[in-house]
Parts: sequence; C-alpha cells; structure tokens
Amino acid sequence: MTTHYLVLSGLLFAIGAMGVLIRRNAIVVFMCVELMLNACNLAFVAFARQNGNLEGQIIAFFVMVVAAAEVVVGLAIIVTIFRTRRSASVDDANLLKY
Amino acid sequence: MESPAEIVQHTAGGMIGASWLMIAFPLLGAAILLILGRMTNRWGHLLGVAMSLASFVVAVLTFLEIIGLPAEQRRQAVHLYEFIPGMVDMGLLIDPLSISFALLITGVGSLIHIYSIGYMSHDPERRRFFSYLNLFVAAMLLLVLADNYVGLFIGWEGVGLASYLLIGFWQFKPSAAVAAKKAFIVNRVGDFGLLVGMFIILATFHTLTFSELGKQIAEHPPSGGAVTAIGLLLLLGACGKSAQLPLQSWLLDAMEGPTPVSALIHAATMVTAGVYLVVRSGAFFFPPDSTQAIAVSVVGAATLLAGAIIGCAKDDIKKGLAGSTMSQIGYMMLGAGLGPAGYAFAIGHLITHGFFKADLFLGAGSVMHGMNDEVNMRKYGGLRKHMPITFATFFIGYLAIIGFPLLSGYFTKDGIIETAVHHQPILGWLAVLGAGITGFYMSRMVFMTFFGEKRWEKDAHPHESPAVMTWPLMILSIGALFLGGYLILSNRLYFFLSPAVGTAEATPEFDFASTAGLVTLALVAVGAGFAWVRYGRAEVPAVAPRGSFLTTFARRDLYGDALNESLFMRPGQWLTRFAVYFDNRGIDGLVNGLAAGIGGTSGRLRRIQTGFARSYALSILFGAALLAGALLLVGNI
Amino acid sequence: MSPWLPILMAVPVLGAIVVALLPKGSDKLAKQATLLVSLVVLVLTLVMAVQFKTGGPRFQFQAVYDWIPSFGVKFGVGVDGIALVLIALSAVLVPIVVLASWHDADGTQSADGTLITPKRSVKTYFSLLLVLEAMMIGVFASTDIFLFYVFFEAMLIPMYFMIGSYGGAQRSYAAVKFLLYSLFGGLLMLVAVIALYVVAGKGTFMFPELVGVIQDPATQKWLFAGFFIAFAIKAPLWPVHTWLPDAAAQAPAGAAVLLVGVLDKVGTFGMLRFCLELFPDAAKAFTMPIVVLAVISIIYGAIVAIGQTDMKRLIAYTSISHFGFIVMGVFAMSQVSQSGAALYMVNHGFATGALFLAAGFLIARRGSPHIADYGGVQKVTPLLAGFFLIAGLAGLSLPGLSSFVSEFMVMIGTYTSSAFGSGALAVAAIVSALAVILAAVYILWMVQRTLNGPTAEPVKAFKDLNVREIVVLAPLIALIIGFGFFPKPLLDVINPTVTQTLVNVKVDNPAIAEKGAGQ
Amino acid sequence: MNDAVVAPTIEYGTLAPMLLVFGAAVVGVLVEAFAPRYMRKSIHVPLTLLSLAGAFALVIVQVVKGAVPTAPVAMGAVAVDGPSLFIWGVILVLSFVCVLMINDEGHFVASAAAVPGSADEEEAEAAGGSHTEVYPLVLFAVGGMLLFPASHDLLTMFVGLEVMSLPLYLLCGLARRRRLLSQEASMKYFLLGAFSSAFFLYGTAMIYGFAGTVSFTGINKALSTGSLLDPILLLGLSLLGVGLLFKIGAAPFQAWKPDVYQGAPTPITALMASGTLVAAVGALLRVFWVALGNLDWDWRPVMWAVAALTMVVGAILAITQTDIKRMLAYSSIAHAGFLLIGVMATFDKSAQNAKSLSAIMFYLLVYSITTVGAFAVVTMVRDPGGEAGHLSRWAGLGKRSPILAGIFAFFLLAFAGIPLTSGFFGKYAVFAAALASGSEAGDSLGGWMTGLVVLGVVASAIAAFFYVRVIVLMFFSDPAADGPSIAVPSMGTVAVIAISLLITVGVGLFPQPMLDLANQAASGLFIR
Repeated sequence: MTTHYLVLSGLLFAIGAMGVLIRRNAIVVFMCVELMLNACNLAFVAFARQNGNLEGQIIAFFVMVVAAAEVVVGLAIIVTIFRTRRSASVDDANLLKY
Repeated sequence: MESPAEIVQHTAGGMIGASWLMIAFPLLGAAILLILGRMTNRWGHLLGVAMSLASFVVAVLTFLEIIGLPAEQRRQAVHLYEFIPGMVDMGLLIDPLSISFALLITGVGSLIHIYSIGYMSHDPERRRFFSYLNLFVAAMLLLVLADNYVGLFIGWEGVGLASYLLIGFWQFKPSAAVAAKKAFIVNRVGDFGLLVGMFIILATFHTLTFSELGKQIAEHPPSGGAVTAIGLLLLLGACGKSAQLPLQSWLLDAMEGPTPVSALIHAATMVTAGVYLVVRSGAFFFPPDSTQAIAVSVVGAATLLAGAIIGCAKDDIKKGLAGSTMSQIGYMMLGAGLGPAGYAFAIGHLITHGFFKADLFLGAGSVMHGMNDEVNMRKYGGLRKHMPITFATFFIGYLAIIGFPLLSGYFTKDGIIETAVHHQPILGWLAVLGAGITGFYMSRMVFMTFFGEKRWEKDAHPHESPAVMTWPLMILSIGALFLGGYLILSNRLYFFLSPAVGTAEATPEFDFASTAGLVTLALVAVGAGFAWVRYGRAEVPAVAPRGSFLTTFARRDLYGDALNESLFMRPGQWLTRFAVYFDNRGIDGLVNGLAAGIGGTSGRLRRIQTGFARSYALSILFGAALLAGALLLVGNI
Repeated sequence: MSPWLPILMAVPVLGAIVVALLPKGSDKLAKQATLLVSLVVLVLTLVMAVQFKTGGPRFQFQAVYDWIPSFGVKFGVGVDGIALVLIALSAVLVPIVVLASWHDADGTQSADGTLITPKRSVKTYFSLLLVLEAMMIGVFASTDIFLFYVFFEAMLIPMYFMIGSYGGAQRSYAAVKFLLYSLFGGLLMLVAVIALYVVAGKGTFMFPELVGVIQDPATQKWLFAGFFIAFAIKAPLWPVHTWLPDAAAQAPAGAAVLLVGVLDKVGTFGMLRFCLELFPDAAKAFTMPIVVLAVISIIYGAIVAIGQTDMKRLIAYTSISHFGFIVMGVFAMSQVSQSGAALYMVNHGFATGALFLAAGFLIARRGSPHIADYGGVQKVTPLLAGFFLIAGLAGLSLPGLSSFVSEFMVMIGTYTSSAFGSGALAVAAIVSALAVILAAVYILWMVQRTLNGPTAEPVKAFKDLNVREIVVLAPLIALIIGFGFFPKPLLDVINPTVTQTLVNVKVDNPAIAEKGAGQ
Repeated sequence: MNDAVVAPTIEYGTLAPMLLVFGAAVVGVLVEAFAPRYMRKSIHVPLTLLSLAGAFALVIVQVVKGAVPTAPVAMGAVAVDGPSLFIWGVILVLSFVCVLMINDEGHFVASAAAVPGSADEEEAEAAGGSHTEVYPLVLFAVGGMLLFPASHDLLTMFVGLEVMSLPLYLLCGLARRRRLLSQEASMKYFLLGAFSSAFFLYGTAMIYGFAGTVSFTGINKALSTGSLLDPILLLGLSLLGVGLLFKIGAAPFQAWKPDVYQGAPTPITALMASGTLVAAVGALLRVFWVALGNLDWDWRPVMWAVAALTMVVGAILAITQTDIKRMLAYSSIAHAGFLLIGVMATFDKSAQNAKSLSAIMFYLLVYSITTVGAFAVVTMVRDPGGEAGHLSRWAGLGKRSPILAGIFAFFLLAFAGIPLTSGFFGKYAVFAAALASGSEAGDSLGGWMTGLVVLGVVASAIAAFFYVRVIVLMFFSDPAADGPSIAVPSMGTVAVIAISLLITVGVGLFPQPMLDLANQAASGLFIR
C-alpha cells in the first residue's frame, strides 16, 4: 500500500515542481514550493508507516515548522519586491543576467 | 709514390715554437686599432704595417728553421692549448706547405699594407681599413697554420669576415653593402659543405687533427663512400671560398671593395684557400683518380674557362681581373685535383699568381688612383706615358699571367697544363684553350688601358702614384718575373713540399718543348693578336657596343646571378613570405583562434543565463533528472 | 649544508624589498641600490663558482631544509656543473641589464621629441628585476623538483609585470600571451610532478632520489610528456613558439635579455636534467620526434627570421632557431652534443643578450623597432654599429665567437651520436647545418638594412654610445670573444655533469677522444 | 511498563560554540526588540564580534584539550569530530572577518521597507537609520553554517540548511545601493533555494524510505546490507545531491550564483562565497563520504562529470564577464569544481581518504580567506552610485592606487594558483590527493582521476586568463579620466584585507602549519 502514497506524493511533488516552472506570480511559485514540501511530508509519513517507526512523522512536524519560517521570509521578500515594482511576476525581476 | 711525412710534435722552443707570434702580431694590431679607435687615427696605419711586417719576419725565421731541418722532420705540430676538451686542441702545423702560404700571405700582405698607406691616404677611415687588413692576415694565417680542421675553419670564417668587412668597407654605397653580404652568404654555402665534411671526418676517423688523421689513415686505409663524401663536401667548401663554379658569383661583386683588398684577399691569398684546403686534405681524402679528385679537376677546368670568358667581356678593369682570378684559381684547382703530381704546380701557380695578380690589381689600383677612381677601361687609353712605372709593372704582370716564356706564370701554368694533359687529357686541352682566351682578354685589358687613344673623362689628370705605392709594385713584379722559374726549375718546390703533400709516382719534369706547351704558346699568341686587332689597332668605342649573344652571355657573368636569383633567391623569398604568413596566420592564428573560440563559446554560453528565475529552476530540474538518470545508469551497468 | 645558494637567493630578495620601500622620488638611489645588489650577487656567484670542484660530487653547495613535510617538499638547493654556469650567466646578465635599463622606466623621448614610453615607476621595475634574479638563481639551484616547479611558475609573474607595465605598444597582449602559454605548460607539468611523486612513492621530490625510480615505460612516457610540453613551451620549440616573438618584441630590451637569455633556458635545462634523467626510456623513445621538431625549429625559425621587419622580433626568431639547436643537442644524447647544448645555453645568453641590448640602444635612439626606419647607422655611430655587428656575428655563430663552439659541438655531436644508430641523427645534423647559411642571411640582411647604405635622415641625429652603454656591451662582447677561443673553463665544468646525465640515461656514448684513442 | 520520558542527553560543552552563536543571535533579536534605536548598533557590534570570537575560542579550547568526541553527540544529531571543528574554526574566522566588513557604513539599506527612490527612502537615509537586524541575521546564518556540516542526520542537516539559508535570503536584499538588483537577487535566491531544499527534502524522504532512518550511521549500515540498486535509494541519492550541489554552486545548479553574488551587498556576498561554501562542502562531504560511502562506486563517476562540467563552465563563462562580482562568482563556481575533484578522491582506503579530506579542508581555508579579502577590496573601489562593479571602471587602478591594486592582483594570482600564494598549495593539495587516490590499487576510476586533474589544470589555465585580464586592466591600461574613487577604508576593512593578505602570503610561503592543522583535523576522518 505504501506505493500508492508514494505515487501520490510523487505526483504532488511533480505538480509543485511544474508549478514553479510555469507560473509567473511569485506567490503562486512560492505556494508550489510549499506543495513540494508537503509532498515530502506525505512521503515521510508513508515511509514511517512502512518502516514502523515514528521518525518520519516527527520529521513531518519539523518540515512544517521550517516551511512556516520559510513563508515568513518568503513573503517578506516578495512583498518588498511587489512594493518596488508593482508586480509580483518573477519574470519581471530580470535585471541580473548573462 | 710516397705519403706525406709523419707529423712530429714540436717540443723544443725556437722559432717554430714561437710561430704563434705570426698570428698574434696582426691580431694584436687589429685589436689595438679597433679597441682604441679614433685615438689611433694618426699612427694606426703604421702600426698595421709594422704588425704585418713583424709577422713576415717571424714567418721568414720559421721558414729558415724549417729548411734547416732534415726533410722527414719538417712537419712540426705546435700544441697551443686545449680548445674543446675531448675533441680538439688548438695547435699549429708548421710544415713546408703551410710555411709557403705563410710567406706568401705575410710577404704579399705586407707589400699591400704598404701600398695601402698611399692608396687609402685620403680616406678618413684608413685606420679602420688597416685594422681589417690586420685581422685578415691573422685569420688567413690561422687558416693555413692550424693543425686541425676546426682551427682551419675558424680561420676560414675569419677571412670570410675580413673579406665581408673589406668588401663593404665603403658600406654607405648600397652596392658595396650588398656585395659584402652576398660574398659572405655564398661563402656560407661552401662553409656548409666544409662543416658537414668535418662531421663525417669526425664520425669516421674520430679526430679532426691532421696528425691523428694521418695516423688513422695510415693504419686503416679508409673505404670509399665516406671518403668520397668528405672529398666532395670539402670541394664544396673550396668552391665557395675560391669562387669556383657553381659558387663563383660573389667574386665579381666583391670588387666593390678598395683595390688593395681585391689584390690581397680576392686575388692573392684568401681565394686560394680552397686550393690550400684541397691540397692539405689531398693525402687524406683526394687519392689520385678518385671521384672526388676528378671532381676537383673538373670544377677547376670549368671555372678556368668560365672565368676567362667572363674576363673577355668586362669593361670594368677590376671585374676583368676578377674573372681572370677565377680562371687562374681554376688552373690551380685543376692541378690540385691531379694528386701529388699536380700539387707542386698548383701551389707554385698559387704563389706566382699571388705575385703577378697582386701586381696587376695594385697596378689597376694605381691607374684608378690617377684616374679619379674610374674603373671603366673604355675611359682609359694611352696611359703608358703618364704612368710609366705602373705601366711597366702591369706589363710584367701581364706577361706573367699569359704565360710568356720564362716568366713566372709560364712555368707554373704550363706545368699544370702539361700534367693535366698527361693525366686528364680532356681537361688538359680545355686548359690549353683557356690559356688562349687568357691571352686575349689580358691583352685586351692592356691595350685598352695603356695603348690607343685617350678616352678620358674631362676632369681626369692621370699621374703616377707616389713611391709608397710604386715600390710594392716593383717588388711584386720582380716576383712575377723570376719566382716561377726559381720554384719550378729543378723541382725546388716539388721537393720542398713533398714532405707535406707526398710525392708522385714519377717526379715531374718541366718540358720546355711539350706539345701542349707549344700549342698553348701558339694559342696565346693568337689571342693576343686578335686582341691587338680589336683593341690595340682599332678604335675602342667609349660606350660598349651591344655585342653578340656570346658577349652578352659573358657580360652577364654567364647568367650565374640570374640562375641564383631564379633558383634560390626568388623561391627563398617566396618561402620566407609564406613562412612568415604561416607563422602569423597559421600557428599564431590557431592559438589566437583557440583563444577566440573559447571567448566566443563563453559569449554564447552566457546567454543561457537569461536572468529568469524560472529558467534557472528548469535547469535545476533538468540537472536533477540528469543526475538521477546518470546514477541509475551507472548503478545498472 | 652550504649557505652559498640560500644567500645568493636571499641577497636579491632583500635588495628588492629595500628598493621597493625606498621613499618616493629616490629613483636614482633605487637604481644605484639595484646595481650594487646585483654586483654583490655577481661577486658572490663568482666566489662560489671558483670553489666548485670539477671532479667532485655532482651536486655541490647543497643545502636542504624541510619546507612542507606534509607534501614531502624540501627546500633543497645545490648545483651541478650546468646549473652553476647558468646561475653564473644570470648573475652576469643582471647587472648588465640593470645598467642597460637605467632609463627604461624614466620615460624616453625620441630624437624628434615625441614620447616613446611614458614615465613609469622606477622602483617597481628594479625591485621586480631583483626578485626575478632571485628566482632565476632558485630555479637553477633547486634540487627538489617541487621547488623547481615553484620557481618555474613564480618566475613568470615578475617578468609578466616587466613586459606588461614597461613594454611597447602591444605589451598587454604580449604579456598575457606569455603568461598564459607558460602557465598552461606549467600546469601540465604540475600534473606530471604530482604524478611523479605519487608513482615513485618515495615521499620526496628530491631529484637525486628520484632518478631511475620510474621504471614502467608507459608511465614514463606520460610523465615525460607532462614535463616536456612545459619545457618545450618555455624553450620555445616549434610549434609552441609564437609567444616568444611577441613577448620579446614588446618587452623592454633589458627584460627581453633576461627572458630569452635566461628564462627560456629553464626549458632546455629542464629537458636535460628532468626529462632525460627521470624518464630515460621515454626520452629515448621520443628522441626522433623531438629531434625532428628541433630541426624544424632551427630551419623554420631562421626562415621566418629572414622575413621579419621588426628587429626585436627578428632576434626572437633567431633565438627560436638557436633553441632548436639546444634541444637537438640535448636529445641527440651524446657527450659532445649535450655538452654543446649546455654550453649553447650560456653562449646564447651572452650573444642574444648583446644583440638585444645593442638593438635596444638603436631603438632607444630612433623610437622604432622597424628595420626600414634605419639605414647608414655605421657612418653616424660607428661604435654602436660595431657592437651591433659583433653581436650579430655571434648570432650567426661565426667561428671565433663563443656561439660557434657550442653550435659546432651540437651539430657534430648529433652527427656522430651513436645513441640511436646514426642515420637519422646524421640527417638531422646535416639539415640543421643549413641554418649556417640562413643565419648569415638573416643577420647580414638586417645589418645591411640598418647599419649600411646611405644614412637615413633621422639617423643623422644619433649620438654614439655613451659610457654607460659601452660598459653594458663591452663585457658581453669580451665574454663572447673570450669563450669563442677558450671555452674550456665552461666545458670543464659542464662535461662531468653531462657524463653523469648520460650514465643516468643509460646511453653508452663515450667521448670522442676516448673512442679515437681506442682505434 | 516504564514509560517515563527519558531526557535526551545534550553535550553542551561540545556544542558550546554553536550554542553560543545561536544564543547571541537570540540576544540580538531581543536587543532589536528592546534596545533603543540609537544604541542598537553599539550593542550589536561587540555582541556579534565577541560571540564569534568566543565561539572560536571554544573551538580552540576543544582542539587543545584534545577531547574530540568519537561518537555523535546530542542523541546522534550532531557530529563534532575533527573535520567539524576545523570547519567551525574556519567559518568562525570568516564570519568574524565578514562582520568587520558588514560593520562598515554604507553597505546596507536604511529601511528595507521603503520603496527605492521614494520619499520614505530619502527620509530614512537622512535620519541615518540602518538595519541593525543584520547582525542577528548574520549570527543565525553563521549558526546554520555551523550546524549544516556538523549534522549527523539528514533532518538536522535540513534544519541547518534552512537556518543558514533563510537569513541569507533576507540579507541579500538589503543592499543600500542598486536596490532593485539586490531585491531581485534576494528573490531569486529565495525561490531557487527553497526549490532546491524541496529536492533535498524529498531525497531525504527517499533515503528514509530505504534505510528506515535518517541518521548517517543508520544509512551507512543499511547500505552495507541492503540492495544497492533500489531505485528509491538512487533517486534519494540524486535528489540529496541536487540540494547540496546547489549550495556549492556546481553545474548545472550554478545559475543562481552569479545573479545573487552580483546583487547582494558585497559583505554578504563575501560571507556566502566563503562561509556558505565551506559549510556546504562540509555537508556534502559528510553526506557522500559518511552516509553514502558504500555507494561510491555509483556516485563517483557521476560526480566526475559534475566536477568536470563545473570547472569548465565556471572557467569559460567567467571570461566574458564585465562585472567584477559576477566574475568572482563564476570564479567561485570554477573553484567549486576543483573542490569536487577533492570530494571524489575517496574510496575504501582510510589513510588516503584522510589525506584527501585534509586537502579539501586546506583548500577551503585558503580559498575562502582570499575570497573575503578580494571582496573587501571590491567594496573599496567606488563610483558615486556605489561600488564600481563594472570592470572597465577598474582600468588603470594600478596607477591611481598601486597598493590596493597590488593587493587585489595578489589575490587574483592566488585564485589562479600561482606558486608562492596560498591558492597554489590549495590546488596542489587537491590535485595531489586526486592523483594519489587514483593511483591506489583498486580504484576503478584510476586513469579517469588523472584525466580529471588534467582537465582541472586546463580549466585553471583558462581561468588564469580572466584573473590576468583584471590585472591587465588595472596595471597595463591607462586610467579613465573620471575613474572610481578609492574609499578611505574603515579600520574593519583594513583589518579584513590585512588578515586575508597575511594568510594568503603566509600560507603561500609556509603552508606547513596550516597543513598540520588540516591533517590533524582530518586524521580521524568523520565519525561514522
């Protein structure tokens, strides 16, 4: 049965990754990253169940905390950019190149 | 037939032990004059003469000591110092051959030094001229006295350097600068031969010293191939220095130098170094009738004709004499190729030629001195009355060179011709023909210069040269008169030289009434008569007529320069241009292209860095996929 | 533990520091101090050289200190005959170069008042020069291969700055080209150095302990290649030579002298000591291709030199030709050829040094390196012309001048080498002898176009050599002539080292004289 | 059943350096909250510097006492072994030096919230405000850097990674000048960093799935028994690799580096280029050598390709850069490649591995010190609008300010690996380790290691070109008429440059003491 969970987790991870690649809005991109983290959580929990220990579940909690911290930092950055550029599109931030 | 005597190591002192002074004096003179420079301007020429004379004195004393020794001890090697450890030591070989040369060089050299005091008196750079002359004498003495090929080679190049410096003495004239360079470079072609010859000598015999070589060859008579190669390569060297075909082209241009230089270096001494080389190496590498010996004779015969033909067409008195020099050295080479039978005549002719040709050149210089340095014989004429001493001495030289009976040239040249007719008939008869042509062109020269109408330029005021110039002329002409007879009759020179060069199967006898000799005399008379008809009796046009095809052929030096130009110079220039282009565009282009390629790659690759965060994310994803793929791949191999 | 070599290296380094720290505006003092230091080094070197025992052990004046034990690296110095003469060469050339460069950084004006080079920092130039001297001594004195490598590479930096900051119009291109070329070769050598250490497994870089250690032929070949490419670039050998004409032409004359006269010798020195002795089998296996490259260098360098229009480039190409001779001599592997090659390294330093300096004095007067801008110099400045001519003649290896002896030894040694069956080497020697003709063409043609002929208008204002310039050239000319007739002092020092080299290379090629005596 | 909760054992003494830094960071936050604005800086600076110095002292104390633990501490979460202590020492020195630079006025924005070019910004600048939050943020980042390479399980490592990265994301956006660039750098770094951490985390999950544990000891044990061809394992390995390689900026994960290095305030760039790199390489080593050591036959060939690609990409792309910081970023990528050569120099020979480890650590030390010095010089060359980043502005610097240009040239030569600089010995050590390990009997990559080193020297030669190009610009070009001014350096910057120069020269001449240190630290290898 673990496989099902893993497939789902993989799908979620892939969706998240694709979202990062194709969405322009920084907030959405960031949410996609969060989705990838949650895909990881699902995998951890599933493996925890399979392995029969609790480590995976504990890790999931850690990840949530880290994700929350990331949100704080991320939103701060994105908002600053938005205030400066009046746009949350990641493609607009394109001064640094080559 | 005997080999040369063994060389003994000289241990006692005496004059032979001090023979290095012969070289040291003029070398010291050159060094003082060059280093002190302008300070010596006032007395530099005197120092030069003194040094040359000192050298002559040493040579004479050494000669006296040599002839005081029994014949088998007349070859003395004097060790000087270790030169290249393990390979060759510097030392001198005092033997009849080298001392003969030394006497000629220092003797004629001193006379020409003295003559030059007058000839160069108006030149602000006279001091420099004397330093070069001294340098030449020193180098030439090293050439003939060295007891090994390396020392010989150093002298060989030293005289080349002196010749270069003196031809280009008036280097501000482009023609002189070019002629000097040409002389050096053409000589270097010959040097290449000499150099490679030395390689083979060392590889084959493990020594470059004459005494060792003699022992080696006596113990292990060498086999064919290597010796033939050595012989031919040495011949190439000799051709370069002695202006023999095919390396003759530089000598005519070399007349750009001051006339005493032409007399000393390009007539009397340096150009005969090739003959010396062949004779010195004769016992080692030129056994009679070997390929290489015949090649020597063939080159000599060809050059004696070529030089004579060129001499016929030249209006420049010095170039005419230069052609004659080529021709006369051709005779010597012809003789030198005939083995011990010819050596004495070749060396004899070399010595007498040294006198009469120096006499002729200095005479020509004297004429030029009186004629505002005019060299075109078409602008001379009737000078005998204005320059009686010059005329008399020049005329003696003339008679000697055409082989007028009983004069110097008669004995030595006829000796060569007779020996050649005996050993190499075809070459011998060619030499007879050459003698006839000699009669023509030398007569032409004398008639155009001293006889006939005045054809002078307006501002010419011919006058006899000062005593300092005429005295050497007179001394030289004495040599031109009697030296040949003294050397050849009763085989004096032959016996004197034999310890050094060996003896022939039969002792040569000078035959006053040989067929070849009589034919030669007849042909010379015909040539002289023809010259009288054309240039003595008839009026000489002031501008050279166009002349026939043959005349043009001769005037253009038998197209030697044209040949060199189209065979070597042009392709050389193309090659050079191509090589430079290849270096800049090919090799350097490749290097710079590589750099530019890396730079271009960089310029293009950096465009991948678009600045879009999402494309970076894509590259990460892509990289992740690659990484995973690669790990799986490696894992499953 | 002999203190000689460390002192020899320390003196110029201390001198460099002192010169660099002199207060502003003391240019003259800086020059004098540099001259003094370089003379002190010269005297010390000569005193040391006199004590060298020609029959003694191979490496003398040895001093070995631990430097980086973790890497097995020692500060190991000591000299054999060849190193000794090359150190002496450096020590002789540096004071000469100091004097010759006296005004190089001052900013020069040509006769007609146009600025040729702007004023630059004098102190920097001379302290770089002293640093370079220390490194030149170090590179020849190193008996530790790692230390050798360190100097080999570090030497580039002062020279890079000397070319780049004080050179001609194209100086930065030339400097970068020089640095990158050498660095690239050096880095390949670094790989080989490391691999040598690893493969040998001796835990040391000391040269004497590594001789004959590498036995596997394939390994030898790879390591040989790593060393050889670096040395070939340095030497420089065709086809990796193109940096030299640029660098030498753009460098100030003094720096060019050290570059061509000493720095490049490290390449041939390295071939002789490291390529041959560490990897004898590989060296023998690669002899023919390398000799072919050397012969190409000889002929090609000479031909391209003929076609140059810039004096300094011309001299650089002649050097490429001469380096071909040295390389050929090294790889012909006979006593005579290798002694000749080692001698050539010294003689070439003097000859090319004199030629560069004389050309530099000419260029300083006219402000142009182009041959076409001259003509008739002889008439105006006979002294300068005379020195230039003698230097040129040394360049064409005129017998009686020092370069002849070495060139002759190289050629004849190559011809007579029996190391590999004589055929091919004999052909190489004969072909290389053609350079005798080409050398006459390139030198004399240059002489004809610069010294001879009608005096060009700008040349008429030339002043002849002043005392400083005479003092620069005269010793070189004296050495050229002196060693032309008496090469024995140098050869006596060189020969035992070469013999030892050949023993290590396991080539049985006894001296010519012994052979001759045997027959 | 005795279900009593057993308190975890925490070896406070051993962890003291890290705890001190974190504690100081927390105190810093409190200072931000409670201290009056005008006093904050004067509290932060000594606090930060003293805590870093104190942490360094604590590291030294541990080293001197010789009480290096032989087992992981804090319930197996952190491994304070020789390499950890060495890396800690290096990071603490680097961060101390970077803080000296950060302390310099004018690098950070007066008010990050104010929109660039707005009246708010002018006002904030006029008020002389500054973000003193920088100091606690730096301390948190440094704490993360300490934890990251010392962690002994993947979870701790993830936490360390995030603790290190999150403050840096923010710090990147705080440049005083060119704020748009700075903010853009910050966002890119943040998004890509978060993206790559997700990969790292997913990899962790996979490994956890395979091994049933995230502890390195456990993973190592599992790998010695389980099937090594399990796709989950290999997938996990590759995803972990992505996260770590991203942090050290190896190709093809290097794209963020130039942008972020260019946009970030220079002192922060210096901190990232030195401290982060050191920490990330340490973590990379720990994961690949300790946890995945038994899998080296699989990841080494792949790492070979990554190292090769990284060196070449870094060297080639740097050639055409026109911004000095961007060029240094590419240079840093190339150096990451050289470091990866060292990372590969391992297989089942512990003596050799210790040598390789020592080489890598030595390289990290000398490279990062020089880097900090170089960036410190960059901060001093200024245009009216901020630092003169564009290379053309550096033309002729050697004539205007020979000493500064000379020092910078020396740093560049050290980057290029010219002998008698520290960089040479770093490169030498790594190359030597690679060749030595390649020549050990039994290394399947034997000849390939030599090939990689040859590639490395070719890349070095290419890299030398762009270092030399800057020297050419500084010394051989004529100065521009309106060239940049050289800021009068603060004591801090002077100290930074002096320390870097001293170490670069000193180690260049006498590397042995530092090598001894690295050898000693590496002798015990990592705790397994």
